[in-house]
Amino acid sequence: MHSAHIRFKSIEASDPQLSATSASALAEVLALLAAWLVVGLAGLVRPGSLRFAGRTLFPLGALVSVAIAVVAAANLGAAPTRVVLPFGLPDLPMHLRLDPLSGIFLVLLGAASAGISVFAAGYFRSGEGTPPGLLCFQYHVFLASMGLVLLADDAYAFMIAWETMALSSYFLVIAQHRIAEIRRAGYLYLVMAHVGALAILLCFGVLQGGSWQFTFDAMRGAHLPPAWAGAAFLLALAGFGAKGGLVPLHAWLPEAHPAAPSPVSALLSGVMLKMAVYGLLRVAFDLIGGLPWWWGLVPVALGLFSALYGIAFAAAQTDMKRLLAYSSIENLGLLFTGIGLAMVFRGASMPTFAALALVAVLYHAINHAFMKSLLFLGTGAVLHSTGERNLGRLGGLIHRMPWVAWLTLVGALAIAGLPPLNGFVSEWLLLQAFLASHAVPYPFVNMLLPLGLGLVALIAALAGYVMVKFFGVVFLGRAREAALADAHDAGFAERLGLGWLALGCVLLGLLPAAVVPVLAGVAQWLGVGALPRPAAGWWMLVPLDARQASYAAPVIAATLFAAVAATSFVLRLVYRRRVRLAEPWACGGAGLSGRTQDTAEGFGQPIRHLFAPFFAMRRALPSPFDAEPRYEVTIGDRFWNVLYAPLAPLTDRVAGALAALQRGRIATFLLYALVTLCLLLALVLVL
Amino acid sequence: MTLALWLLLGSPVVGAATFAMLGARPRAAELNVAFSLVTFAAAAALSVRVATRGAMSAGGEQFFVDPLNVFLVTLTAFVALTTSLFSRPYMRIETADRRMTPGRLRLYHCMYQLFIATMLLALTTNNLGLMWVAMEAATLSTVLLVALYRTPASLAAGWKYFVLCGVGIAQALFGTVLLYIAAERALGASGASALLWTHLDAVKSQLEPRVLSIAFVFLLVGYGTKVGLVPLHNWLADAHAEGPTPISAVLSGLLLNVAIYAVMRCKVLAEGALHSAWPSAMLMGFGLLTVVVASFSLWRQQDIKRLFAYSSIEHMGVISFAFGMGGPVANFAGLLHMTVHSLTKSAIFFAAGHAAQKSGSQLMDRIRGLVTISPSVGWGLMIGALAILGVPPFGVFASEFLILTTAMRTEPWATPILLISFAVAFAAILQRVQPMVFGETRLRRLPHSPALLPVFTHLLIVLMLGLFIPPFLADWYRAAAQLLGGG
Amino acid sequence: MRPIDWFTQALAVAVALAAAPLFLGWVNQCRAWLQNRRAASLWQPYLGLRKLLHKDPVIAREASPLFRAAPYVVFAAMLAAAAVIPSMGTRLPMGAAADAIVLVGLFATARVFLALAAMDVGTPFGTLGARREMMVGFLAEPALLMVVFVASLISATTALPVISEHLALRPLELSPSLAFTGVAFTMVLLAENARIPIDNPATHLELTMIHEAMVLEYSGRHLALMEFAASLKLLNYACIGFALFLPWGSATGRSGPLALALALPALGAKLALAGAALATIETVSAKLRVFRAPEFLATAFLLAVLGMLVHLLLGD
Amino acid sequence: MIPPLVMQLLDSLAALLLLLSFAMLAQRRIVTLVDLFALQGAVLCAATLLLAWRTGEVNLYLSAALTLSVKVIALPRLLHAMIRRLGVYWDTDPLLNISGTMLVGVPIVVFAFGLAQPISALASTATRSAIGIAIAVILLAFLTMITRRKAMSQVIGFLSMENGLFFGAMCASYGMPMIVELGVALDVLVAMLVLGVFFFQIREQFDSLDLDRLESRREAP
Repeated sequence: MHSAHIRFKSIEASDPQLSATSASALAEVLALLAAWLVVGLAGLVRPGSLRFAGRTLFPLGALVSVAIAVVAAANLGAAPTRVVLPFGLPDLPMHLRLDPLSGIFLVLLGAASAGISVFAAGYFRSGEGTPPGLLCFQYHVFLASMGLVLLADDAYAFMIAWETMALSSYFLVIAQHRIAEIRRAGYLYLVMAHVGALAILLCFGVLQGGSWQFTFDAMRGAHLPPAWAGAAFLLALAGFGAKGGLVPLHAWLPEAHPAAPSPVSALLSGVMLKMAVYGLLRVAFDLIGGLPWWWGLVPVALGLFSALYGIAFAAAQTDMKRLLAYSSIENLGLLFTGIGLAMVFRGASMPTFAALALVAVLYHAINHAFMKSLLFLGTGAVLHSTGERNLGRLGGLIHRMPWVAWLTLVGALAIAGLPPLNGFVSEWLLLQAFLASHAVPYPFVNMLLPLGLGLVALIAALAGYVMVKFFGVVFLGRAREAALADAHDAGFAERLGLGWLALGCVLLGLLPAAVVPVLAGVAQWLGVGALPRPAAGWWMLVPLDARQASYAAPVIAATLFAAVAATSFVLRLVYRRRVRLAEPWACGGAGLSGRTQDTAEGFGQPIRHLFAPFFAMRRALPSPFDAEPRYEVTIGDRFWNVLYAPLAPLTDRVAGALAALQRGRIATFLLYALVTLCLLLALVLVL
Repeated sequence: MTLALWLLLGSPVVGAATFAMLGARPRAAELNVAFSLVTFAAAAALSVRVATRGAMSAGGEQFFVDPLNVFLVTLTAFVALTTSLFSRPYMRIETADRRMTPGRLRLYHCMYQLFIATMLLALTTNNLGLMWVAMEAATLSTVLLVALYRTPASLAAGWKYFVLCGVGIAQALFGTVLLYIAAERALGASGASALLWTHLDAVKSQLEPRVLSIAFVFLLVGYGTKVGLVPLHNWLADAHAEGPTPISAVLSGLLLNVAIYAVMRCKVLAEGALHSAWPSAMLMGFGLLTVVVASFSLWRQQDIKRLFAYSSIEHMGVISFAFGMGGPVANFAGLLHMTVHSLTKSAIFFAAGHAAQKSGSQLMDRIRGLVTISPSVGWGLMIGALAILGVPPFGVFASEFLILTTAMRTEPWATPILLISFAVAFAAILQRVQPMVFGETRLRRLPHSPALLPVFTHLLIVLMLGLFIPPFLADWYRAAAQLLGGG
Repeated sequence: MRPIDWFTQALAVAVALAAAPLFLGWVNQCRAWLQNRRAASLWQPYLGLRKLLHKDPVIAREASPLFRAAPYVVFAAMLAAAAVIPSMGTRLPMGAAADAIVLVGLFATARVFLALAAMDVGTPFGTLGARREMMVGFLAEPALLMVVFVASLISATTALPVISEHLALRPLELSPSLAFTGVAFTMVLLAENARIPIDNPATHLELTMIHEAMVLEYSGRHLALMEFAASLKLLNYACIGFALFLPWGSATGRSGPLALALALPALGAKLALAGAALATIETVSAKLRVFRAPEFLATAFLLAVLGMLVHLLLGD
Repeated sequence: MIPPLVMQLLDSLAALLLLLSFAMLAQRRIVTLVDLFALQGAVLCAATLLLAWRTGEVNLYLSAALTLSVKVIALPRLLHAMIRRLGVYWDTDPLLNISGTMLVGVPIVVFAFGLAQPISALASTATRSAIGIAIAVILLAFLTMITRRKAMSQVIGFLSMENGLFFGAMCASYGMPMIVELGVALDVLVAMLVLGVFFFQIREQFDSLDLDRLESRREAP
C-alpha cells in the first residue's frame, strides 16, 4: 500500500489537468464544505437557542448550499481535478477529486439543500427531542458528509464520508427519540446502512483487482476478469441498493423517512438517496472495467419491480409521509432501471442511446430531488399546523393554508409526470431511451426490454393516481376533523423554501433544452456516449433527431396559458354572469360533513384490489349485525415477513446455543482449558 | 535515560506502598492521580528516547525497551492516568452511595498502583520468566479488586478469575520452562541469560522446533487465558462486570493488551524456531472463533458491563486474527486496533459506570434515556459504542478496514465470517445502547458531577486516529510491526 | 414552416372546436336511430352549451379556487391536444412541440385536474367519481401509450404527424400488430370518453356513473366548459385513431392547399364513419360493473402489448 | 557422572510423586489432601536436595530451601489453619466418581509421557527421563481441580500443579534462574494470602466453600 502513495504522487506530477482555475474550484468546494461544518459547530455553541439556530445558522447554511451549487455548476465543463490531503491512513492519504459526475451531483446537493435549509430555518420548534443547536450540527455534518461522498477518490475516504452520512442522518432521524417507533425506525435504518456499507467495502476490496491500492485510480487501472467484475457489481448494487431503497433492501426506507423531522425527510429522500445513485454510477461507469453487458439487466429488472412495488404500496398508504416514502422507492426504482438500461446500451455499443438513458437518469435524479423535497416539506408544514400525519384525519387544508397547498400542488403535479412540469421531462427521456431497446442485438432481451415501456407507462400513470390521492385527501374536500379549523399557513421562511423548490420544478420543466446538453456533457465525459445536438434553440428539446422526437415545453406551457386566458377572457366578455354560492348537492339527504367523504383507504382500494399479491393484507370486515360496525385493514410488507422478521430469532437461537458454552461451574471451564490444551498438544505432536 | 525507566517502574510501586501505609486519606484520590501522572511523564520521556535513539536495555539486560513495548507502555501509562482521573469522582459517588468504605478505598488505591506496576514490569522486562511473574502478579493484584464489593456475585467472579487465570498462567510457566530448556541448549550459557528475550530472539532459528512447538502451546493456552480467547474466556465477563468500573476499564483496556503482548513475544520466538506458520494459523483460528462466539454472545446480554466485556473479547479476537495474519499491514492494523480499542473501551466503561450509578443498576433495562437527564454521559456512551462498533470516522474503523482488506487478500475465506460477526455485533450492541441513551428516562441526578473529560479525551483521540494518524505514530507502528514479523 | 402550415394549424384547431359538439351530436343521433328513438337534432350539443353559458354558475361554498380553475385547465389541455393531432395535415408547426407522449401527458393533465376538482367540494359522489376516473385512467393511459409506441416502433419516431405520414405513405399492407393495437385503441377510446361499456354518458344514476359524478357540482359556464372539453376529448381520440389507423386522405408532405381542401371532407367522412361505429358498439354492448372495468382495460393493455410483441417478432 | 544408585533413587522419588498425585486424585478427606500435598512437597524437596548434592548446583540448594519452607511448612500450616477455621473437612461426592477419575488419569499419564519424549531428547540433564512424570503431575493436578467441588480442594490441586512445574523445571534444567524461582515462590505465597482473604470473605457470604454456591451468574436464558 505504501507504494500506492508514491505511485499516486507520480500521477499528480504528470497530471496535465491540474490547471489553476479548476484546481481552485475543488478548493472552493472544500472550503464551502468546511463552512458547513463551521456553521454546524456554531450550533453547538448555544445548543438550546432556537433563535440562533433558526434565524442565523440555517440561513447561513442555505447560502453555503447556493454557493456550492454555483461553484459546481460553473465548473461542470472543467477537466477533473485532484487533491491529496494528508488525512486518512498513513499509506492511503485522502484523495479528493472533482469531476463532472461529482459536479452534477454537487449541483443537486446544493440546489436542493438550499431550499430545505431555508425551510428548516422556520421549521424547527424547541421542545421534546434533540435541542435545535445539536440538530443544526447534525444537519450540517450530514450535508458536508454528502459533499465529501461526492468528492472522495479513494475507498477509505469514501467509506468515511459514506458512514458519516449514515450516522449523522441516523441521529437526525431519531431527533424525536422519545417515541418508540421512531427509535425502532432509526435502529433499523442504521443497521441496514451499516450492512450496506460492509457490502460496499467488499465491493472495493474486489475492485482493486490485486493491486491492493484502494485509490479509485488504481481501481480504474485494474483489469478484472468478468466473473469478478460481476461480483463487484452485484456487491455495489447490494450496497447502494440498500441505501437507495431497492426492493427487497427497502425495508428501512418507509420507516425512517416518516420518522424524521420533515426537512430531514426531505434531505433523506431528495438528496441522500441520490448518493446511492451516484455511487452506483461511479462504480458501474467509472471504476469497473470489463463488465459483461447483461449485468445491466439486473438493475433494470430490480428497478422496474421496486418501482411498481413502491408505487403500489404508496397508493395503499394512509400516512402521508409513508406514502411519499414509498413513492421515493418508486422513483429510485426508475433511476436504477435507467442505469441498467444505459449499461445494456453501452454493452450493445449503442452509445447514443446509452447516453440518452444516462441523461434521463441524471435528469430524473435532479427532478426528484426538487419534487420530493418539496412534497416532504409540504407535509412538514401540514404536520406542524395540524399535528396530524394520518390522511384519514386531514382534508380541506387548501382553505386554511393556501400557500402550502398551491406550492405542494406544483410538486404533486410534477411528480405525477404531467407536462409542462419537470417530472414529465425525465419520464419522457426514459421512455425515449426504452423505445430504442428493441434494437439491442441480443435475442429475448430485445423482446423483453420493450415491455419495460409498458411498465414505465403503468408506473407513471399510477404515480398520477397516488398524487391525486395525496393532494386531494390532504388539501381538498372538507376537513375530516374539527381541529383542522385552526390550522395556520406556513411562515415566511417555510414559504420561501417551498417556493424555491417549486420554482426549481417549474424551471426544470420549462427549460429541458438548456439542461439536457449539460447532462449529456457529463454522460459524454463518462465515456458512455454522446448525444447528437442539432441546433434546436433553447425552447426545443431534441435529444436525438428532429424527426424522431422533440418536445418544446415552453410552447406547450404557452399554449395552455394562452388557451386558459383566451377562454376565460371570452367567457367573461360574452357572458358576464355572477357566480352564486350554495350548498353542494347531497342527493336531497341530510347535509354533508367531513365524514361523508371518501377516505384514503377507499381511494386506495382499487389498487389494493389489483395488486393484491404484493400486499400481506389483514382485513376485519364488519358484519351487518354489528352494533358499531368497524372496518379495519392493515397492509403488511411480504418481504419484511419473509426476509427480515426471521433474522432476529435466528441470531437469538445461535446466541442461545453459544450461551451454553459460557454457563456452568468453574470445573467446566477448567475442563474446557484442559481439553483445549490437550487438543493443541496432540495437534502439535502429529504435525 | 534509564532513570526514566526506574521512575516508570518505581512510581507506581512507591505509590502502592504509600497507600498501603497512609490508608484512606481525604486527598488519596489526588495522590493517586499524581503518581499516575509521574508514571505517564516517565513513559513519555522513555518513548521520546526510543523514538529518537532506538531500542535500549537496562538493569543488566533484565529490562529492555523497543518500539513494540514502549508504545504499549505509553498507552498503559496514559490510560492509567485518565482512569485515575475518572476514578476520583466515581469513587466519591460510590462512597456517597455507601458502596465504598475507607478500608476498601485504601485497598483500591494500593492495588490500583500495584496493578499498573505489574503491567509495566511485564511490558518492560526482558526476562520471560519475570514477565510470567509479573503477569501472575497482575492477576493477584486485581483479584481482590474484582471482589471489592463483597457481594456474592462479585466474590464468585473474583474466585472464578483467580482460579481460571491462575491455572492458565501455570501452563504459561511450564511453557516458559520448556523455552528455558531449549534456550539453554541453544545458548549453551546456563542461568539467567537463557530467558532473556533479546538473546532468545538472536538465536531463535536454532531453538529445537518440537520443544518450541510444545512450549508455544503451553504459552498460548496460558497467556491466551488472560487474553480471553474462546474457550478460555469465561473469567472475563464476570471479572469486568463485578469489579468497580475503573478496574473494568483498565482490565479491558490494558491487561488484555499486555497479555496479547506476551503471546506475541512468544509467537515471534516460536515462529522463528519452527520455520513454519502454524503458530500464526493457531492464532488466526483462535481469533476467528473468538470473534464469532463473542459477537453472537453479545445478543443476549442484560448487564451493561458484561455487554462491553464481551465486546472486548470480540476485539481481542480481531487483534489475534490480525497478528495471526502477520505481515507489515496486518501487524500495523493489529497494533492500531490495540490502541483504539483500549482507548475506546475504557471511555465506554467510564460512561457506562456513570450510567450505572445514575440508574443504581447495571441492568440495561433499568438504564433509559440518558441524554435527557445528562447529555454528556449519554452521548459519551452512544459515540463510544458506535466507535467500538467500527463506524467511521472513528479509529476502530481504520484498523478494521486494514484488517478486512488484508484478510481479503491473504485469507479470503475468513472475510465473510468476520463481516457477518461485525454485522451481528453491530445489531446487538446498537439494539442495547440506543434505548439506554434515548427515550423516556427515570434516572436520578448524581451526588457529584461525573468526570467526562477522560471519556471525551479518549474519544477525540480515537476520532483523530480515524481521520489522521500522525506520522511519528505511524512510523512507530511500522517499526513495531517490523518486530512482530510474520505474514 | 410555410405559411400554409400555419394555416393548417389554425384550421385544425378551428375545425376541432367547431366539430367537437357536432361529432357528439352525430354519435347521439346514430345511437337514437339504432335504439329506435326519435333523435335529437344534430346541433343539440351546441344548444346545450348555449343554454349553460346563459345560466348563473352556482358553486358550492366549500369550493376552492382550484374548483373554478379546473374547467379552464381541462379545456385548455384538450385544445392544446387538438392542436398537435394531425387531423387534416401532417405538417403542423405544433407537431414538433409535442409528440405522442406529450399528447398522452396532456390527457393525463386534464384527467388529474378533473379528478382534483371533483374532490374539491368534498361530496361523496365527487370523490367516488374521481377515484373511478383515476382507476380507469391509470390503466387506460399505459394502454394508449403502448398503442402509440407500436406505431412509433413501426415508423421509428414518436412525433404523431411523422407517424401518420409514414403510415400514410407506406404501401398499403395488412399489419397484424396494427390490428391488435387498433382493437386496443378502440377499447381505450370507449373507456376514456365515458362511453358504454365503462360508463354511460346518458345516465345520472349516481352509483354507476363516473364522469357525470365528477362534474356533478358544476353548473353554468364551468359545466359548459367541461362538456365542451369532453366532446373535444372524444374528437381528439377519434383523430388520433385516424392518424394511426386511417391516415389516408389527410394532407401529407409538402402538399399544398388542394390537399388540405381534400382533407377536410375526408375528415368529415371519417368522423361520420367513426361516430356510427361508436354508436353501434355502444348499442350492442352492455355496461360493465365498475369492478369489471379494470379487466376490460387490462385486456386493452394486453392487446397493445401483444401488438408490440407481434411487431417485434414479425417486424411488419 | 551420577552413580546409578542415586539415579534409581531419583527415579523412584519421581515415581512416588506420580503416586502421590494419584492419591490426591482419589482422596476425599481434605485434611488428608493437605497432608498428601505436604508429602509431595517433601518428596520434591528431597529430590532437589539429592540432585543438588550430586551436581553441586547452588541454585538447587536454594530451590530446595524454598520448597521446604514454602510448600512443606508454610502452606500446609496455612491450609490446616483455614480448614480448622472454616470447618471444611470433607469433599464428598466429587463431580466424577473416584474410579472414573482414575480411569481418566491413566490415559492422561500416557499422553504426558508421549509428550515428554522430544523434551527429554533435548534436555541435557541426567534426570531428563523424569520430565514425563512432571507433566503427568501437572495434568493430574488439573484433573483434580476439575473433579472437585470444594474450593479448598481445588486450591490444593492448584498447588500440586505448581509442584509439578517445579519438578519439571528441576529435572529438565536443574531449576530456573534464581530470580525467577524467587518470583514464582513469592507469587505462590501471595496467592495463598489472597486465598486466605478470599475464603473468609466467601465465608461471610456463604455458609460453606461449596463451589455450587459460587456458580457463575447464568447467561441470560
